[in-house]
Amino acid sequence: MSLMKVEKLNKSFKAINVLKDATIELQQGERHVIIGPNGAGKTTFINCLYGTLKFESGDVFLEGKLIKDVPSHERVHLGMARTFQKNNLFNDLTVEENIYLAILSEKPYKMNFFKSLSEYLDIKRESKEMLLQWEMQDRRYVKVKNLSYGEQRVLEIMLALCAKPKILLLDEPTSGMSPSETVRTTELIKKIPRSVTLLMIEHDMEVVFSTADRITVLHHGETILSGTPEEVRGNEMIQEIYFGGGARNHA
Amino acid sequence: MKKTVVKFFQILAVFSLLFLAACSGSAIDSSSSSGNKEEEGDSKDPVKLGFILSLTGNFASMGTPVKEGIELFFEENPEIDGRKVELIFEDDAGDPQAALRKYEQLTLNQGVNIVGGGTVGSIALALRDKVDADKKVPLINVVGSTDVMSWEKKSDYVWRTSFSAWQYASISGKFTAEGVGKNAVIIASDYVAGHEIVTDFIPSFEEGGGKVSDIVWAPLGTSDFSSYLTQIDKANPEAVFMFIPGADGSRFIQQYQSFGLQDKYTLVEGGSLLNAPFNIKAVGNAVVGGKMITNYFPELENEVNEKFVKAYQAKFNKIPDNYVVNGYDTGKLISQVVKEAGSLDGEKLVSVLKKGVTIDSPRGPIEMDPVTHTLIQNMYVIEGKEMNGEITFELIKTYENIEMPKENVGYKKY
Amino acid sequence: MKKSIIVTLLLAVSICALPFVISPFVLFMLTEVLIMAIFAMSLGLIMGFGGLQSLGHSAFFGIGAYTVAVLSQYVTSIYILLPAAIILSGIFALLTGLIAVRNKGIFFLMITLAITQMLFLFFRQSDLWGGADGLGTSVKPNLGFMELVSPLSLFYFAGAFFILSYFVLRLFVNSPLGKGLKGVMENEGRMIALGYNVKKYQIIAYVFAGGLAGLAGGLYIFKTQFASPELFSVHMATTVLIMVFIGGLGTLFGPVIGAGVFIFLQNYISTMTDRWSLIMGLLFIVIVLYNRGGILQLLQIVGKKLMPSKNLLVDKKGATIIELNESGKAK
Amino acid sequence: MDLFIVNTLSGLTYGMLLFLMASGLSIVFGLMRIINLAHGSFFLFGSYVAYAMISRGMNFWLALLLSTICVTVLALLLEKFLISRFHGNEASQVLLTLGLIFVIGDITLWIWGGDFLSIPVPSILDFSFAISESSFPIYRLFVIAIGIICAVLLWYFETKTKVGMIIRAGVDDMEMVGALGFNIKLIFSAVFLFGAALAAIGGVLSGPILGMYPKMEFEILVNSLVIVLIGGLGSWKGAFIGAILIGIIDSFGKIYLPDVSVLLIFVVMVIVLMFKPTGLFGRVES
Repeated sequence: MSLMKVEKLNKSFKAINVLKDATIELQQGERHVIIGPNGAGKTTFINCLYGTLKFESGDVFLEGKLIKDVPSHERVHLGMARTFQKNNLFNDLTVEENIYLAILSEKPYKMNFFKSLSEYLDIKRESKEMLLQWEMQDRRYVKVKNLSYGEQRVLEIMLALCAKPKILLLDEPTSGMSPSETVRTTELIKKIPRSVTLLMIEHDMEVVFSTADRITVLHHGETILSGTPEEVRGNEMIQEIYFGGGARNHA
Repeated sequence: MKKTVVKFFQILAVFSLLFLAACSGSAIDSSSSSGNKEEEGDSKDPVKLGFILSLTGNFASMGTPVKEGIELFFEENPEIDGRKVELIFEDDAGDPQAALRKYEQLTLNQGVNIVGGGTVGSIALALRDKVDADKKVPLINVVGSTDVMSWEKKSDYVWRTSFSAWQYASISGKFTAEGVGKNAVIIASDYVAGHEIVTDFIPSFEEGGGKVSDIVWAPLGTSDFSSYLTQIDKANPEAVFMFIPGADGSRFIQQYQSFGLQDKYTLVEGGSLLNAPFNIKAVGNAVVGGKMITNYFPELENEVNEKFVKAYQAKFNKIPDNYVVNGYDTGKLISQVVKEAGSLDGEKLVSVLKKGVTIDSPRGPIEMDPVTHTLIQNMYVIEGKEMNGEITFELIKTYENIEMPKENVGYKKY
Repeated sequence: MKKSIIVTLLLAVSICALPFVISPFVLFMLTEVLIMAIFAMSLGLIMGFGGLQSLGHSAFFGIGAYTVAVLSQYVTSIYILLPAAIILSGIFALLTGLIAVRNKGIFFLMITLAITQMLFLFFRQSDLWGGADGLGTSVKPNLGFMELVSPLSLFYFAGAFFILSYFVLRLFVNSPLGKGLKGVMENEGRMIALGYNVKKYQIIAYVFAGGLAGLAGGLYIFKTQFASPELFSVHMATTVLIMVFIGGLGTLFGPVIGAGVFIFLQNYISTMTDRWSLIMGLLFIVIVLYNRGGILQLLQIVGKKLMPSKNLLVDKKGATIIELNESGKAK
Repeated sequence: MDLFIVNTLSGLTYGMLLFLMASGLSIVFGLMRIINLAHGSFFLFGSYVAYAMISRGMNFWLALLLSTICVTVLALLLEKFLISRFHGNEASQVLLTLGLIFVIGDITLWIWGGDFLSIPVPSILDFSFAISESSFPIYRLFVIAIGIICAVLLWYFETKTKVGMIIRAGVDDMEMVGALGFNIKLIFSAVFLFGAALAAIGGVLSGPILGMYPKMEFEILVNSLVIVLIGGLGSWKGAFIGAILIGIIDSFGKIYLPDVSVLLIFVVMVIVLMFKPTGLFGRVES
């Protein structure tokens, strides 16, 4: 059984149909990348999957369960997590406090208000592991707004991973990064264990083809093709509408 | 975190020590010393008078004239029986909580001998409770009109130089039945003072053979009275009795005119609203033909008043209203009581008041009733007239020496 | 927890020592400061830690006050009166919070303002409980074994509740819930994405603050023994707002300093001149223009100059201090 | 029947006065994301200035014009030197404009004292007409007419003129308008001044009906905030509908539900907000 299945999703803003019967299926552990020109509706697609946006019709299944009416904030507890295209962090808090908040979300005591957070040792331990794993240990007391852009992008992913998701939605993890940062981040993404299924939006074709198991092409709100990198590369129609016409814009 | 907090406390401690150094004395051992001073009763001690008035905020138009009256009196009489008079005015901005704070400041910090104040009913009651609990200094209530202060809530330490709701409303009822018409509509502000006036109005109006065909309650702060005016128009009465204090009342009278009711039904006003010169200026000829019941109006003919109006005009370049007179008489009363008591001790001052004090007021001779703690005074019915573009008032009837009932008369509450 | 206890003990000692050095009137004023400090802290909690700007916090203060004033006609024990004040204002906070918290920022401010104004009009017009004339009571704090009558005992009574409130609030803001609340203030969208039910956090904080403000209102009645509709007024809500801003937003102790400074300023300036409200308005503007961090931050800067310390930058929770250094560098 | 007509007209009069105040408040917020709590002070200040001129013998219409200009200048100064500094900082805006309420309010108290004042009805409008047995002052009809004219002008301005379209686009996306090369600062200032001018006109027009006294700005402010909440922030249409609704409810509530009439507008507000948290015409923030 597939881990996640999205069927015939339709979404419109005012009169414009942004998503038309968008459909996708994710297998356990796979790295699935969505590509498509600007304005194809990729971020909207992710927002719909995550419940950030409501949509008109279509179904979203997670492990065979229909989840389209589950509020966004509860999807984390079902095993979903996401990052944002634009950095969406707690800028006035330190790196460590950011991580704390992400880990805390899954803890049973997160609504406790008569005991200091610093007395919960498990959260300290887990945050340390996280920081070590992502090589941010020495930056933990720095406020997020004082981090470099690349570091902030990395922190985006770290926050999403703190919830120990089964499925992680990455919205352009390398957008705006310098080439060296992109390389580093790609390496880190590859290190994410296979127990986590990845659904990623990405423009950088090098990143796409070096990480993807499967690729879905979204064009004018329609999922026109889903297949292995080779299949996508070989498809003439894709060459035409994506690599042919749009490649220059996304280089 | 700890370091910052600790450091912060060090700074705080320095600051507070500096501050406290300025405030001498300690709360723990001074309680006994404050009592001594008064008991010695050196007859030449200055008199310290503290007044808590609404000098800003919604009721500034009532508090300020009281202050002017007090100032005027003590300018004319800077000494009482050889004692220097020290006036302290505090502003409560119309808030009883602020008034209570100012009361503590005046008694604890300034050590005043007599407190005056209570521009609004709630403040008068709040101060009354406090003064009655403390039983240290007498309170002269300058405006508050609620009846219970003469009856259930009477306190040896609380006396008023204004008037009571009963004095106004029962005379209004009597006059309306005698002089205007037997069929009346009442419009009153929907709050405690309004209900009290109506409660006192109806029995005396009915006693005179009158019948109330409708009572309209307008919420405080009503800006548009047109709905009520149509309602009054429907009832088609002979008289309209209104009690709407403050800005609302001025609005009402204006709208009463602009909706054409002024010429149809006689307005009887029982809130001493219109004889205030500024209100007349605001509402203009809308008051013409209206009847008002008041304990004072500037055109009153007696010697004291002529002198008083002249002196007030010279000092403030305005015509006095009855709030000024309340303030002026407060000064006169205090001066007389201190003179007779020969002491500043609260208890002795009260015992003089309890014997009954008569003073010559611009509103005619008045007497402090030792039973009800309210003045026995004349009530005047006046009518607005327009002469050469000027609005004046003409006395049409005098009810002499109106005395509060000694106990709660137990009217049906409205 | 340990830190909280130490700080709380320090506070307790200073409060116990104060009456030995001050005059009766200052004692009277300080009692008011302590009560208003509780009120200001409760607003400081939702504003500085929850990001909810309220111009209607006086609603809870007033409800607490009226609860005690009305119930004191039947019972005198503080073990009934004060919990009743807390619970009733908490319930009101829950009901209004469910409507108000659905909107953010300025919307929230406007709704809270409207709700408070509604209560003010209701209590002013009502026939119940004295209406516009207010409701006097003769209640004194009855602890069961003794009744507190003297101003000194009232001061300690208020002081005890102040310390208790401060301690509970410290726990609250450092707890998992408090940290989550701060996260909601910083970035609501991300908190949702992380799996937090942000409205729940805001409502809990709002109810908590409402209950605390109700406690302050209840205590206020023990001091003034008079409840009046003015307790609900926009003016009251503005007053407490300015206390929070004077002291400094985002700190727990800031509102306390703000309450102290404001009450003394108000009292002395309004004695000297009738133009207090003009001065207060200018004070608002000056605070906005020159000193966004409030007095507490100012004191910290002064403190740092007086007693320099090496490891301030490492101080991981001293958020304001680190920020200051950075902005200092930037200049 | 005449009762019904008189009440409807009264409600509309009051509603139109509030509309003049609330529309400015709403547009300024919609475009600039600035909540100007001192907007009520513009209203009151306008009527006080007009009073000062008229009581010295000036013509009503000239005073209306001059006091509107006066308030606009005041608004210009405040916008330029204070308010424009705090774009995007809600807490500071709230505190700043609250401070302005106190400052302006106390200055008016200082100058004009605490008494109730009112502006006489201009003599050409100082008569009533009859509705069967009741009569209705013509001045109030005039106020209703002015309110409707302002609404029509706003509608024309918004939909038919270029500047109006820029502003409409600005409400949706300010950055875009800036990117298209328009001077955002100028547009902001212009809209702010326009809102202040509307409030001032409302203030002067209300002078003969509502009069003025200290702290009135709070009442006006709360009522217009309720209107804005009901109508939706940023929409003058919402303000128009909301104002009419509040005016009518106020006027009929006094007759049919006298005991709760003061609470009625708040009840309506709560009901609207329960079903539409952003108000009737409010934009849904994404």
